Amino acid sequence: MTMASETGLPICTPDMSVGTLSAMKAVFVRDLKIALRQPQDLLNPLLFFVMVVTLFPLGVSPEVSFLREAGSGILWVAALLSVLLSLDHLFRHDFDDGTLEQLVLQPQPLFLLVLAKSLAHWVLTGLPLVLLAPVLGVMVHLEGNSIAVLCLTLLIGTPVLSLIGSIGAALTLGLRSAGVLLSLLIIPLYIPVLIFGTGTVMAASEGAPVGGQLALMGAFLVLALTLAPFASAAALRISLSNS
Amino acid sequence: MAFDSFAAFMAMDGHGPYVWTCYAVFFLLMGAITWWSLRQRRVIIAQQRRRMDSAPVRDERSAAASFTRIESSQD
Amino acid sequence: MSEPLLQAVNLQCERADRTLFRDLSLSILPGTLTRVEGPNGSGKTTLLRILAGLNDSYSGDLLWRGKSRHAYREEFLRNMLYLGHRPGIKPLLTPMENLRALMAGRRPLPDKVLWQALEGTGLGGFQNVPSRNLSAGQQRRVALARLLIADEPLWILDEVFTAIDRHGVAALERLLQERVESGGAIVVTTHHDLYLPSMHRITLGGGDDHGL
Amino acid sequence: MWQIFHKLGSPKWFFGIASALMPWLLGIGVALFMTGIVWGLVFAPQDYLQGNSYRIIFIHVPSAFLAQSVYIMMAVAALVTLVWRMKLADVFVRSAAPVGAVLTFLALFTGAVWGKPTWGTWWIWDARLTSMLILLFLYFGVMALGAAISDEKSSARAVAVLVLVGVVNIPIIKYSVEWWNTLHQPATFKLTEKPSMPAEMWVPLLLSVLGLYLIFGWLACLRMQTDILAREGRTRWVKELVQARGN
Repeated sequence: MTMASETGLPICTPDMSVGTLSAMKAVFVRDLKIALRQPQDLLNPLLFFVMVVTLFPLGVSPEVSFLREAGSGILWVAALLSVLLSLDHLFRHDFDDGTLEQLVLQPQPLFLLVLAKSLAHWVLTGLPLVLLAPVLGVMVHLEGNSIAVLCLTLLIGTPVLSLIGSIGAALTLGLRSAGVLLSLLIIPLYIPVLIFGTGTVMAASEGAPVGGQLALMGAFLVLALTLAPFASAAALRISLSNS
Repeated sequence: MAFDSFAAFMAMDGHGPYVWTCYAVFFLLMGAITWWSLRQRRVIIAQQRRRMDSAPVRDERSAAASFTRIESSQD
Repeated sequence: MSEPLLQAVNLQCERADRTLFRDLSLSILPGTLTRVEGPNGSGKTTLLRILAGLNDSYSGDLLWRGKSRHAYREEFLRNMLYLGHRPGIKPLLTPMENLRALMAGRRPLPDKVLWQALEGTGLGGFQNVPSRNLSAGQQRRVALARLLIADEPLWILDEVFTAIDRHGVAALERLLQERVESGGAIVVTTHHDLYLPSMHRITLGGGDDHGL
Repeated sequence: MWQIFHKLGSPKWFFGIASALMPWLLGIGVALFMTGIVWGLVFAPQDYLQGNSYRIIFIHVPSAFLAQSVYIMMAVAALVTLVWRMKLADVFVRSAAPVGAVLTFLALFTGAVWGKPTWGTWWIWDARLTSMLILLFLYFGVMALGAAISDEKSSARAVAVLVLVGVVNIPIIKYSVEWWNTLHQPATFKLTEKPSMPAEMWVPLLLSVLGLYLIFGWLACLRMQTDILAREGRTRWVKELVQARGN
């Protein structure tokens, strides 16, 4: 009936395909490259971070005593909001131009590719916030020791924000008014990180040892690293099924 | 009986307003969600019945598009 | 008779209260081209996305070379190439970078080969121009360049001729024809009048609102 | 085994069982609950510390208890949705979420009103109240996501993922809120936690908790039936059922 060749083409077995690690690296590098081509998008969350912090002395009080007490909280809330703001693009552009379909169809475990994307997101948004935090810390009159601890908590905490946020970004992909919905879903999940982030700085400013709290935040990070990519990958599949 | 009189029961040693507000809001909200659930059910049943009464007849012509312009005079 | 690459058994898909298809069974054999036909809204794209593994909202079974596709997901994905409506091209990257990124997770090839592939789709001279400066047809050609270097035995191509000029269409038809002759399996949807000898057709109806 | 499981997932089968069960759930539930609160309001002795305001406990604790267990039940159902794609599990999640949100709100409201005579202020950032507030946010998130996705199956699975992510977070949130609370204020007088509660107090409390559980069961069955009627409108048994009900 048909002219089907009896043999067909050779089938590739998975061990002949690209290793997961190099596939992850490719995803990571591509995201970084794209972001660096549009530096304005990188700058926006940072500007937002600085502006939100500025609102507090203007809106509440510029007194040193108030700022010193509230400073770590202000910086943490501002960092949390600017990560939240940047989450919307995490998958949206890829979804719109079809790159996401190709990512899901790559012959590697999807959760690891999603992990690579989340890490790229952190490098592009969380890490610059950590680097900027000392300057703002000085502006809200935090003491040297507190600033160091603050940066440490942000360094451990912001990847958790990116990882948890990726779940929300994947769930709300392709929906109308995704931005607000995303914040609604994600903010409650951010609360523990915020509590421990600011609590640790406060404990440090009172001279208490903070090793325990930092270890606990490290545990949050490990938990988020192991669980969040699975949830995001599942959510991405669901969102793509729906499109 | 923890109270001597009905008035004492209502007053609850001055805590009456708090206690009774709580109970009132509780019954109000539980009542509201029950009422809403019952109403939703009635609405759905009515909807299904309407849909069955007017079972849609598929218009075969609708599939074949003619792309004929619709002339409409505006006067 | 050669073994089917992909088999669908009793596929059923509903979308928004409407059954798109039901009891749909098909086999994709090596060396065949299968064309999925039907009017707008009949579920052609949905069927292709289900076959490719992008859409999970179906009931029925999908077998990859006789085994559960779910269990052999990675092997299936390595041997299947899907091109959808959206070309998967990043506007900020050049065609070369795009192609390199798309191949990186499957089969990294030397830049020389990628360069030639892009030339082969008529993008010679545009290899290093940012893709956002290219036309819609040119962007699709970047995605189509993968067909020139793909080793996947199964291709699933959704509206592959969209935005391609007449000359390009003829060349692309020739490519599909040669691929089938050398043993590849292809599933396509197209509104373009594609005709190849030994083409299979799957016709999806206009849907069916009532039933069960 | 698999057969039974499949049967359990059949909406038609559930509809029948629920119809048979509902009068009992409602009857016994209301009886227990009313006994509990009348006992608590009228007969239970006054609390030596808080006076009569503690009588709010007979609705506060059942609401708070249920608010949390409803979320856990939803999480179990979400797991079933994701693993076995059982339609009925999603029907439960969707039907229970608004009820859970109302109960969480009630727990918050009664807690706040109770706080006024006890602490002298309507709201206090107490660990329990704060984690209840976050639970309310989680319920709102689930409902908002469910409403935002129009496709039934995608919606079911997306909501299930969110509920499961939430349930992993609940203990973390609870723990961190408690830690935060000790950081900001030394543990003071806590609502509902008594070293030893006399039997005249905890027996009616137990009755009202059980009663509210059964009432929730009734409400969940009712709402699930409605949801099934809406979803399965095209099947013959629903058509027959609708026809039989009317007229």
